[in-house]
Amino acid sequence: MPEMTYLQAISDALREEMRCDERVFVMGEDIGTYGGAFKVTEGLQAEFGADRVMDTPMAEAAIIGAAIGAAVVGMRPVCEMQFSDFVACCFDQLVNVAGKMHYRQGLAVPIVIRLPSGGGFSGGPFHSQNPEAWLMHAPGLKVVAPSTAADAKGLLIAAIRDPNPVCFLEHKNLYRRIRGEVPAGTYQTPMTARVAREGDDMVVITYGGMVWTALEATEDLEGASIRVLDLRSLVPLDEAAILEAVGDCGKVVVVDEANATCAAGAQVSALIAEQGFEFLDGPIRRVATPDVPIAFSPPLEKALLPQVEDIRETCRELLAY
Amino acid sequence: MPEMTYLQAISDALREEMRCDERVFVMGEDIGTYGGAFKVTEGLQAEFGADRVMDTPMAEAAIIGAAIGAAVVGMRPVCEMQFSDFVACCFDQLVNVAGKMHYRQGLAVPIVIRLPSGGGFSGGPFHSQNPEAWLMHAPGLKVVAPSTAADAKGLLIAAIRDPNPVCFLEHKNLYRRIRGEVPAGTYQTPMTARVAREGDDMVVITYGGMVWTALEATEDLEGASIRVLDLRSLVPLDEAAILEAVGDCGKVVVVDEANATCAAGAQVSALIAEQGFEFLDGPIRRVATPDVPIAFSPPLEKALLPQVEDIRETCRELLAY
Amino acid sequence: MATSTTSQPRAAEVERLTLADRVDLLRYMLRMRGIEQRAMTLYRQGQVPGSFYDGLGQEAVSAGAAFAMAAEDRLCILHRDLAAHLIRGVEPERIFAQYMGRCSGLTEGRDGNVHFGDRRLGCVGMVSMLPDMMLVAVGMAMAFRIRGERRCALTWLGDGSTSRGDCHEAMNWAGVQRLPVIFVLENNQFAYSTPTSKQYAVNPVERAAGYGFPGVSVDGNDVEAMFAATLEARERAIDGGGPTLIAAETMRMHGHAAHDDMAYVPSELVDHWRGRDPIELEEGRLVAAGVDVEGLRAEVGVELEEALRLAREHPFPAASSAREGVFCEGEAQALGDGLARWSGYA
Amino acid sequence: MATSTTSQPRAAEVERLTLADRVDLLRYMLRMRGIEQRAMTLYRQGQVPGSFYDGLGQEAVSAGAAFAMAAEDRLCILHRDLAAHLIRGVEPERIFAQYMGRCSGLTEGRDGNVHFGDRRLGCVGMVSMLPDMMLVAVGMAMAFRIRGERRCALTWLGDGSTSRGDCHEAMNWAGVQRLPVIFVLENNQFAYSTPTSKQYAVNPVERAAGYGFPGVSVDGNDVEAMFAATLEARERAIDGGGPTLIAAETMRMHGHAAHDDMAYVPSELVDHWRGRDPIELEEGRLVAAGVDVEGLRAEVGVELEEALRLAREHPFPAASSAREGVFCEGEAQALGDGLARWSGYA
Ligand SMILES: Cc1ncc(C[n+]2csc(CCOP(=O)(O)OP(=O)(O)O)c2C)c(N)n1
Ligand SMILES: Cc1ncc(C[n+]2csc(CCOP(=O)(O)OP(=O)(O)O)c2C)c(N)n1
Ligand SMILES: [Mg+2]
Ligand SMILES: [Mg+2]
Repeated sequence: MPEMTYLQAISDALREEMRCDERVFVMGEDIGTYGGAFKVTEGLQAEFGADRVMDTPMAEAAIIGAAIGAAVVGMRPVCEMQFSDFVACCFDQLVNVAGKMHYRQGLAVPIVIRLPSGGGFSGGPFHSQNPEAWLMHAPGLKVVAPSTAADAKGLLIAAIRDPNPVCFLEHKNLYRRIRGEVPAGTYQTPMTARVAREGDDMVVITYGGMVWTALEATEDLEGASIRVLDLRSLVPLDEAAILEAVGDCGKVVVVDEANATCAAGAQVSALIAEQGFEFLDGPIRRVATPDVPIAFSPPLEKALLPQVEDIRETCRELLAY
Repeated sequence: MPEMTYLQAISDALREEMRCDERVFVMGEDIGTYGGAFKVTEGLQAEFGADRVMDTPMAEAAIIGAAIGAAVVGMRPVCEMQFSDFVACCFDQLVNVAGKMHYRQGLAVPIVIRLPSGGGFSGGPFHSQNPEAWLMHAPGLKVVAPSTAADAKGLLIAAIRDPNPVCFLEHKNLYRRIRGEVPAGTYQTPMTARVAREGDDMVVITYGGMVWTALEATEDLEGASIRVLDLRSLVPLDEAAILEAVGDCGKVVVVDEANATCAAGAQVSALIAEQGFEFLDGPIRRVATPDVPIAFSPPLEKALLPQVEDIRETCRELLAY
Repeated sequence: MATSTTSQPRAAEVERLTLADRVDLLRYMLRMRGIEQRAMTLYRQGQVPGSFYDGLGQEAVSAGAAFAMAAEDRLCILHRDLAAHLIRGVEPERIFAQYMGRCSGLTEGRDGNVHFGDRRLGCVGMVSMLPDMMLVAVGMAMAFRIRGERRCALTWLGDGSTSRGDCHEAMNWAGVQRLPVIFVLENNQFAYSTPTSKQYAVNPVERAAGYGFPGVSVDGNDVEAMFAATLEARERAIDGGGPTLIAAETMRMHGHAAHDDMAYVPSELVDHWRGRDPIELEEGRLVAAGVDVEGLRAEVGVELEEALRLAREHPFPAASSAREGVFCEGEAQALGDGLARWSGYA
Repeated sequence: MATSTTSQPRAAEVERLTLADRVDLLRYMLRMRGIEQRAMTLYRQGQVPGSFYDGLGQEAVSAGAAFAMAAEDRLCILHRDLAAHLIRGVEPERIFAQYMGRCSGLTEGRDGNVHFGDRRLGCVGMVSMLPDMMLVAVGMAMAFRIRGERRCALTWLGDGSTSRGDCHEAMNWAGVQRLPVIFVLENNQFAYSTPTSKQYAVNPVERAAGYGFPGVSVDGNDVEAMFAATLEARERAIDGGGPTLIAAETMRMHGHAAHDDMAYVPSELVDHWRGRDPIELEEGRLVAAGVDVEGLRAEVGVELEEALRLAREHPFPAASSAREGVFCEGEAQALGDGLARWSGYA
């Protein structure tokens, strides 16, 4: 199997899908000639032309609205937000037009919104956000957040083939840092959780970029056997896998990079507190970014985003509980 | 003390504040000549003129952006969204410009956004939403949601005098249904929780319109002593009051009208699961609207929004736990 | 640079209407008014949940524009445009059922009043947020252009909606990509209670030039003029000539919704427009052409009473179905074709 | 209806510039370029976290416009407009510290690169989302109008930003309420890699008329022309004449940000504009007027080296402060006044 970066895996998924389904096209700001702010679409315009790899005006609401329109007449648009932070600029089109369409009138909206998200490189308050919770709280949107190169490709293909609007969170900090074996051709990764590491003393439940932070933090924790559950999909949320992990481990740490209040982690924790209560051998601990904009200067950003040491410390405390 | 409706209390707060602080002005769609879609601002333009009770173009982003600009040069704008659902149309201005301003540059943004919210009268998917969780997940925004007439007035005055952006959720279903004694003149209700009913067998934690539903549901539940905690403020969230109630009661039901996933109730539940775990005598049960757009037709809407019977049933189950 | 022009019903297009076409145009306007009048009564009787919006006095805008659309064209119909649904093929019975929240309504009770569109007839139902559908129409037109199809998309928008950012993003994008899309600006003088003077300093029809396509002012109460202007725009669109903004001047003769007594509207204004009723205007023409207009009115009345009688009997949706259908489980189905009523398409 | 006009540096306004003023204009452009050149080097040395944006070749746009603003006016300064910060009174040392994320930077390390503004000098720092600040400027101008103050607000926007809905909502609102606000459209030919041809079909300066106020095209590389056009717009604004859109034609001579080699820009275009450097243009005029331009350059160089030396020594913010200041705990402080450099204000 070819080895590639997380970023290459995303490009590969786009290329494969565009080759085998002419309805698929990508659109966004600077994605054509330039190949995208992160070069995810580099080379695609040369292969597929300017109509299928479309440089749009700088207008996020228009990108989503136009994608919805194209989708309902038979296309399969894949939109890129230059940074996931800009989803705030098309929030209305996404939650009100795309999200509610099928429930209201039985009309499917097969669109994918690629959202380069996350911090860790001094992107500052407007280029470091993790908007997944906003999207999870909007009925009718699916939300996925791969952590590995193979899942990035498989989940993007699954998202493109899904008849619903799917928000695809790709963590900028994984783009070039994470490599892995990626099957050639097309395959779909199911929108279910994945056990990133087995273990039964405690489970760390997370997704996206934090999967790697969690793995590193729990690698060698006084010999404790710590499971890491990579959710992969947030909507649908693999409740069975979460509860199974809680049942096996009894102690739970929920980690997300987003601001803590009403985050994905809050939902996971609330789910467990309601349906997994009897399995719990201790409080459900959370590690997340406090409710603060992501600061620019390295020492500040580091103090805000969950670090390996923060997770390790929380795990230690809970193990000792 | 004069008795008035929840709606009159809100109008009263606006009138009192505009009388005693000339920096305060209200702006929104159809709020001047017409007095607002719900008549909250009726009569204000006659008293204060068209500049201080301003009919704006139909442009939500502009309403929030203009309010921010006016605020930083010394005004105290109070904006009305015709329905809280339209906050999606100004989401970017609210979360990125208003919410992050003080943290980034020490510049305060004293604005209030009035958000007529909630369902129960066949408003359908676009006129029934409860957007508070989206706002709670945006650092820098305060979020309050009164349930009584007296608190509506006191919290609105507190919001107007607060140097930060405050989202004021006023539940449409309480406007004319709820009356109560309201102190004359100006007073501020603290952004803390309130015990709506004492009790120590179980606590129902909720806010806004659901406070009344919860009170009715738990009025006479096989003689159990059930506390109802009215959060009143979601940001800041009165964690001490929540944990105290859990400590006293041991059993918790969290109720909100919003869609369940990543809702305010999920945050409350996650907080308790982490910091109140040892007090718990059972799972933290939640009652909320499923992740479905709020349907229009009465039998569908009723099936989606939490009803007295849903809360009562959940409480019964938990009491029996 | 194209600038705005006022087009009177131009011989060229109007002459392509047969007498039968003109009778049809009147029929659809009569149906729209008849349905909305009955629905208003239903609302007062408490049979219509929520609120109720109608398009009294604006019937020509949707009838004339929709009549010029081909089966393969796609529409996003707004809340004052009921005639467009009828022309695409929606039966009055299902519209009554929709208003009453019955399971046989177009949204099966999920959405209310005019927030509907029959996907099998090439229509996307509007959302409440205005004018969001302009961007959806732009996207449909973009797909037509990419696939090289001779089709176009059309949507309506109100005068108040021109203030929203989405209106600009749609007009700009359509202009840059020269898309086959038609925007029908329905200037009914008010946005809820807000007069156009508080909405814009310059008539938005003037803005089309700034986006690189023509803006055309039309008498929105003249159904034949609306048809003519739309047909002209459609032919330009499918020939690759790009978008058109059609500004239809009309008047909202009722309040914003059923609850609104529109006390804020000067009575002279209402009187002025009452004298320009679009249905009476067309009836006058057809009477002169020897058409039995009274007979047509009676026919429509009977048809609608029967539709209403049947709709009243439809059940409400089952509470148990409330959670179904948030996501599409099967294959995504694209929009189907609507009916094309104009004889020129036969 | 006002339509767009091209204003050459009009005698009237330009003659109000003393020789000292003109030397100042050059000084601010030299400082801007000098700071950005040094910052670019710092970036390459890894001293500037994140990314780095500059305004090489566009110095005249912000220098000329900001120079015409009075102390009580309010500004939202964009990412190619460093000279405006200098004119308002921000010291180079704090700008270097800002770039390096030091605690003495204008945002104390909370925000990066050009996302800053000194509130004590009447400036609101930009957010990344473009052109959101246009609406903030509209709001400030609205407050001035309500309070009957003879002040105005000014902000810049890029050619790409004209595609966003917020641009429209701002221009429309400003037009309806005839607000004392100036929009300086900085047309530097590209939005990141996107040429204006993919952004709009018609030069946006043409759109001002559709909002009911003048659109003026100016040579954005002529600092005196920028000053003249802005002063004229400001005087109209404070006299109640409403908004102005000033379209400054210029060229972004670097990539979008430091990482961008702008391979997508035709080299002829770069060559053409290199021959029209705004600093060389003004230097030519001043040399002719007998000014010791070399001396000025040297002076600025010394000043900036010293500023940079000092900034390098500033500490990073303490990690312990990261969570502070999300909310304002005390009294809300309104914006303060900036410096007004033009001798006409002395
Ligand atoms: C974005 C948005 N804001 C507010 C509303 C509430 N609202 C519903 S209709 C309406 C007036 C619309 O006026 P106009 O666009 O002229 O259409 P008309 O109803 O006059 O046909 C308003 C303000 C809305 N639907 N969408
Ligand atoms: C709403 C929004 N979308 C996307 C971006 C990402 N982005 C940053 S600058 C830029 C180009 C802006 O072009 P223009 O408005 O012409 O300003 P310039 O940088 O050329 O001065 C883009 C797309 C953004 N900042 N804001
Ligand atoms: Mg209107
Ligand atoms: Mg540009």
